[in-house]
Amino acid sequence: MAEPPAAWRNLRRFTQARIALGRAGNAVPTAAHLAFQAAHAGARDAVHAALDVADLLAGLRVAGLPGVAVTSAAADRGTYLLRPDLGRALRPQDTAALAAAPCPGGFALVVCDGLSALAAQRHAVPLLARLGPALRGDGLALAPVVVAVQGRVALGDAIGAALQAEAVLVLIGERPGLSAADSLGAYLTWHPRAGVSDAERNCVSNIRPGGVDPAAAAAKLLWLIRRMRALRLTGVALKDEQPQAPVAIG
Amino acid sequence: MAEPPAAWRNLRRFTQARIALGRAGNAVPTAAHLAFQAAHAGARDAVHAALDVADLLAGLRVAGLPGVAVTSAAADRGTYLLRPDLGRALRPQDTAALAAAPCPGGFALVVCDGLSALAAQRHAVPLLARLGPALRGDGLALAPVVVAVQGRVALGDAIGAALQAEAVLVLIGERPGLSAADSLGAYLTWHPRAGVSDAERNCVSNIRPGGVDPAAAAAKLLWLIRRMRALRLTGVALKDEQPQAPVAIG
Amino acid sequence: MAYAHAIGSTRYVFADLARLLACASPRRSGDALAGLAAASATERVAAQCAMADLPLATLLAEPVIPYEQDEVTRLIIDRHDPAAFAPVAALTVGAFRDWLLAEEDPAVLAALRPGLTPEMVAAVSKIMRLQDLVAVAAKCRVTTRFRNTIGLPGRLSVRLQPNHPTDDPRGIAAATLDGLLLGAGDAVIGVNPASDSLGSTLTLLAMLDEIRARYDIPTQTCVLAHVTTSLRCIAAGAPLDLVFQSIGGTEAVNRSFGVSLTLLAEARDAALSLGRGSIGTDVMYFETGQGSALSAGAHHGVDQQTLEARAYGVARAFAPLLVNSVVGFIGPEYLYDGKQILRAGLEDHFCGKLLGLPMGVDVCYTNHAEADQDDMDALLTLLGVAGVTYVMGVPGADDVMLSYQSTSFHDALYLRGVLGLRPAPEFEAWLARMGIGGAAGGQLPPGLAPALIGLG
Amino acid sequence: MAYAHAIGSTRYVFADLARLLACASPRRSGDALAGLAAASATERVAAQCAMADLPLATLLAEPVIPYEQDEVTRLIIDRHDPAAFAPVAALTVGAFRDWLLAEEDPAVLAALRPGLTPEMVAAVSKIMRLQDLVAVAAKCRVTTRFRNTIGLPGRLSVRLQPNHPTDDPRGIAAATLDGLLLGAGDAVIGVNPASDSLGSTLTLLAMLDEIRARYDIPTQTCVLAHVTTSLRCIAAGAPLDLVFQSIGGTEAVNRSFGVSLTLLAEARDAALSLGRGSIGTDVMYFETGQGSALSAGAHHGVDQQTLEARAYGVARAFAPLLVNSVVGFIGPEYLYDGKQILRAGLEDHFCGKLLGLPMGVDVCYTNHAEADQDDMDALLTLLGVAGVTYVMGVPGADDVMLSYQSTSFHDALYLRGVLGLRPAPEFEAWLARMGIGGAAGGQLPPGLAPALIGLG
Ligand code: B12
Ligand code: B12
Repeated sequence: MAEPPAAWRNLRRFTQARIALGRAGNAVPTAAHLAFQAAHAGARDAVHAALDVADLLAGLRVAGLPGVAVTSAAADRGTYLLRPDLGRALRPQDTAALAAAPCPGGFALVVCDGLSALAAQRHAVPLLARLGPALRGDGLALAPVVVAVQGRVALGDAIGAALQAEAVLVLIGERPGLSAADSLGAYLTWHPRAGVSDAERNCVSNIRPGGVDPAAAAAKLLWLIRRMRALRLTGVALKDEQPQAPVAIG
Repeated sequence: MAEPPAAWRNLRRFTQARIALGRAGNAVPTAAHLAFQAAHAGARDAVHAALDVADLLAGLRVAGLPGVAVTSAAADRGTYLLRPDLGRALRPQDTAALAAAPCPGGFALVVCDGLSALAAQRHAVPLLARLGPALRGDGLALAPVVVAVQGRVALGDAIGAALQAEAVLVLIGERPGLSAADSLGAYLTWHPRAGVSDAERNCVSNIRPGGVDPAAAAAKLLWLIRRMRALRLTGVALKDEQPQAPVAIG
Repeated sequence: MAYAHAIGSTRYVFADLARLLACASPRRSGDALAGLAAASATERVAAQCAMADLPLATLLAEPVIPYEQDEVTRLIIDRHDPAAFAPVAALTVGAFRDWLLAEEDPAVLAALRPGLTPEMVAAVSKIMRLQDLVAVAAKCRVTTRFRNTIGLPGRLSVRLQPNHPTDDPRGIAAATLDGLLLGAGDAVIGVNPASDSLGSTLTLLAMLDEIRARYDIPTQTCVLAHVTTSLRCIAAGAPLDLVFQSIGGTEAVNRSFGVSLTLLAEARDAALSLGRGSIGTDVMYFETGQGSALSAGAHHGVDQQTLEARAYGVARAFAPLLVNSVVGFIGPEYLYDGKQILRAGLEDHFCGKLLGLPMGVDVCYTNHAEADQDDMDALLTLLGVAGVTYVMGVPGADDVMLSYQSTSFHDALYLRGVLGLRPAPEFEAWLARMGIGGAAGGQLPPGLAPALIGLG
Repeated sequence: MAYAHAIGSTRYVFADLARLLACASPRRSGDALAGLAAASATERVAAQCAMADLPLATLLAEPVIPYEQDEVTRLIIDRHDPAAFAPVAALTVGAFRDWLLAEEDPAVLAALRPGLTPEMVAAVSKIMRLQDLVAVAAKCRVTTRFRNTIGLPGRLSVRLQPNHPTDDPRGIAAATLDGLLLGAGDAVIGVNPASDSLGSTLTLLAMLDEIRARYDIPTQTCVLAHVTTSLRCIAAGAPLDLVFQSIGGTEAVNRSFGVSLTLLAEARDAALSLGRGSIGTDVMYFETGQGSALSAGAHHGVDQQTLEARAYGVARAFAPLLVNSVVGFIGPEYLYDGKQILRAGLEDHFCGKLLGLPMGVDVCYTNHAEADQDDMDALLTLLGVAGVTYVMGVPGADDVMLSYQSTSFHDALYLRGVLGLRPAPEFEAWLARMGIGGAAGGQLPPGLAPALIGLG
């Protein structure tokens, strides 16, 4: 059977996953196989797309969030992919520039291309346009948003430390997948400094249309940030207990 | 059994091939496996060794054979390995230089690094020191030996044509192997010109100690060259019928 | 102590055991990133030769990370069983390779396990060719049980991985049904939650248990949340079969994952207290992968493959139902391309099996690595020949939440097909009972009606 | 005619069928050298999509090299059997892939052969993953006979390749005995002569026949000289079992090898006239390999894999006992690294098998290519799963005359071991009779005493 029965195909409406593909012997039929190949070629290109920093800064400005741009110590994409250590480090001139205008005890926001410039380009502004005002409403001092290229999650530690911020939120492009090349991750770190481990951060992932939409992500992050400030920590000891609408199944 | 019985091991005296290795299960025992790996690393290095052209020219001079140097159109080793078309072509300046001092109806000799500069370096002079005088004795006009780097077999066609030679002999380094990295091949081509096919050449291969020694190779080539001149062709129609000492076995 | 070996006229010296192990490792980007890799092919062979001459016992006597500094080292050394080690105690690493290749009795290999340390199996793997890794692993039998029997000879199990970008229960249920209809799910039905939310984890646990119960599937379910979240769920009375956790090969990398040996033991006790396994009590599920320690700055100058074997040293202390290396998942900075992923996958499987673990492999790659489906087909087939315990089953090979490519349900069918492998026996009987795999017709088997799990 | 396919907003156009075939080919250095390769991964996928939509019959109707210009094209078209083609005549290339994967009866696949052209099998291979190439090839059964039966299900034969740099008969005899003691030689005992000398070829033919007779081995021998040399040897009354020849997929590349269809037919008749086969009359042995036509400037703008399939079109006209692709032998300018060699080896095996040939593969690499033993282990294992008819057996994997690395006698034992494959039945019985493969002890089997073949 190349095509599965209708009751099987109908399952497709519940998920974007590649289900109900049918079979050619044990294999996936030709059309599905080639669609996969095309998606792979596209996802590989997405890894190499560059962030339009000026455009992003303009968008932030419109949302009432001033920003500054930095580059990690990884000079180009090839280096970035093989040298996470460099993607976690600021260039000396950027450290100096940030340290020159600190925001002691404030809250640092970072937008970073990571592995998908597309994700940062598309979803960072809508998210921050919601989250920024809410945080200000909570009385937090927001440092200018740092837009970073060729960065890893831990670049936020260096940025937060240079800014003397109390905490840092890094919005970073997640690895492009076949079905979504623009997924954004958000990493929250209390007391950013050199040597923070991933156990000391919290993460909200899959921020994109079809995933967690920017509004929901902003709400989730606001909940987490409030709890962080109450507990004065992030990481495994801070559990996401935001109440959720129960979903019935069965 | 790691070690095979003595009667088996004794077979080793008949060949340098990796026989009587013993067994570890179905696999080759560790020592033999690692010896193989070391040989592989060595052979890979040999591919990239460079020909000492000056030294080779000096050796030829001592043997009474003047020489000139040329380079194929392949600029470096990386290009050479991927672009056989360039390895078969002369640079324009080299074509011009050769054409400026032709040897019409004469016999062209080419020494070429091919895939093993070591082979050309070691065995070309001993071979030509024997073959050259013999050919002169047969009344052939020898063009200056062309020492070529980054060359393929068919580079001889371009050289022979530029020199207007009746025939060309190319001595060229064969691909380095694990057990010998200095094996020389000799390719004989009547009426060299663009577009000669390999069916129109003859070959003597495995010239090296442990293979065909340079003296035997020179004798074989002399026989082939004489027959070539009688038939006015090379290739599949010219069979090596040089009488050989019968080898008894069984 | 320093080690040396000459090749030709060059003498290569390796400052200590860690350096020797690293230089003997086949080439990979992570060791280069760490500054630990051999500088040339010849130096690598020299290290392998020196390694071959090394007494196996030295790897026990000289820990690559000091006993005082690292609880993983202490675990390895404290649990080492000299009696079990006796048959090979006098061998060098090279002779151990020959011994492993020659030994034909799986029981002899199994008896050796408590006598082997992770460093020993890592060392011998470094002087093995792919075919050696396959041939020896194929002789190792490891069987585990919870609600079915995993790892019997001639069997291949599949983890059904029905992830969804918002953890939507219906989306996950739909993907689960798809997998079941394609014969997957006997290793575990295991969801990676997109969110770390406690509420959502509880929802998923309940939903998966309901699917299992409604369809009466002899298998186990798992939500791959952090172990501390699983502990909270157990405390909340959730129907939790297996405790999942990512682990690594040093105390420090585990700390960066927010775990410790004590925490893992606590979690295992909590899961055991639920008594949910019908035919067995193997309640832990671990994932590992080369490179994680380096990424966390927790590698102590030890190469990533040796550390990976040490992660198996951690795993085996907790009698896991399932362990797998996520080999191509972590990224090209550790395993650059298809070739490096292939080699590492077979090393990981070999090391895990030799230490006695129920090893699966996540045959996979990310879109920033130099790899493609052909590379996966090669690794998958080789692992099948090597007797891999289970592989992943992801709809169409595309994980829409984790954004990487793993093996599909179809891939597992391919492997079962070409090698004549069968699912776990209890699951196989269930598939037959449900009418899955027979003549398909235009209908779904009634026992698997979508409406039964709320997908009306 | 032009072909096109859009991906996203870009429409990719392919000027003609040859261009489409080339762009649909997985990446390899030879097609890049020829200027025929797709410029990007996306263009390649577009070509594969256009290829999938192409009616299979178009590949018959539009020859990639004109009928008038090329005798190989004429051979292919003149011998095409429309009745055999009928079951798939209405399919597109994409549907043909699905059909091949779904069909379970080897007899149906076999009946199709006269209806398939090399271009059709090349086209479908280009849209297949490695696992498809393995799964379909594994369903193809091709059996041939001379003095034993080659290609039965569950069997793996080995060409014993005992080359020597000076063609020294004792060296060759020693390597032959080594191979026999390790279970190799059922495909053929075949020597590549270092020299083209007629005298030496006659000596080797006599010597090999004598070994075979003295040890009473149910196999065939061969000296892989040029076909014109073999014809001279037959005329001289030499004991010649098989005629060998390298062949390619165009008239022009064959001319550059000094051969033609007429010459091959003449050689086959000459070999048949000797009547030396005891149980069969398959007297030809062919070798092929991607890239040879391009190297000879004889490729007509057609990609190397399609031309390779056309070489099989040549081979099958002469009922060969053995055919093999020397896949990694020709060099990195055609297949750059282990990945390209692996893919090409499985393509070649698949295409040959589908066309009905007794396909072996020389699993090999040269030292100027980016490949190593691990790559060979991967290809070898995959080919074993795909049901390869035979592989090479070279002492210690190192050919001391041809200077490249192929599979060793041990490698073949590995493959037989892990996959439970056995030698050709007549040879298997002989091995048992001789006491090879049993408990080794400290002695050689008396029936294989070296003195019997002059190695006292
Ligand atoms: C690669 C990866 C891993 C790798 C890390 C590789 C490495 N370099 O060390 C491994 C396999 C080790 C891993 C482990 C875990 N991971 Co993880 N991981 C990912 C993944 C697929 C990609 C990360 C990435 O590319 N980031 C972007 C790049 C550009 O930046 P980077 O600096 O290289 O990335 C760093 C962080 O991503 C960090 N990291 C990785 N996982 C996690 C998880 C958490 C909670 C945090 C805070 C950080 C973190 O590791 C990287 C190196 O420092 C993401 C999902 C995704 N598509 O993004 C999941 C993801 C982030 N991981 C997740 C989880 C749950 C875990 C675990 C907690 C699982 C467990 N039960 O043990 C562990 C432990 C994490 C920890 N505390 O370190 C979840 C987080 C869910 C959530 N909302 O909190 C995600 C979203 C996937 C999922 N849904 O299952 N992970
Ligand atoms: C690669 C190779 C091939 C490849 C050619 C690849 C290509 N690029 O097209 C293939 C597999 C097609 C091949 C075919 C044959 N080969 Co061949 N081949 C070799 C090998 C291993 C390496 C060549 C090399 O690296 N040369 C050096 C590089 C730097 O230069 P190149 O310009 O790239 O090389 C060219 C020539 O070598 C030429 N070539 C290849 N084989 C032959 C054979 C003859 C007789 C001639 C004149 C030229 C020739 O092909 C290359 C491209 O043009 C050699 C052995 C060796 N170790 O050298 C045997 C070798 C040269 N071949 C040999 C033979 C016998 C043949 C065949 C005649 C076998 C047959 N019965 O059909 C055929 C037909 C050759 C022909 N007329 O074209 C013999 C020659 C024996 C002799 N003394 O005459 C050798 C020595 C190996 C052997 N002992 O069996 N071969």
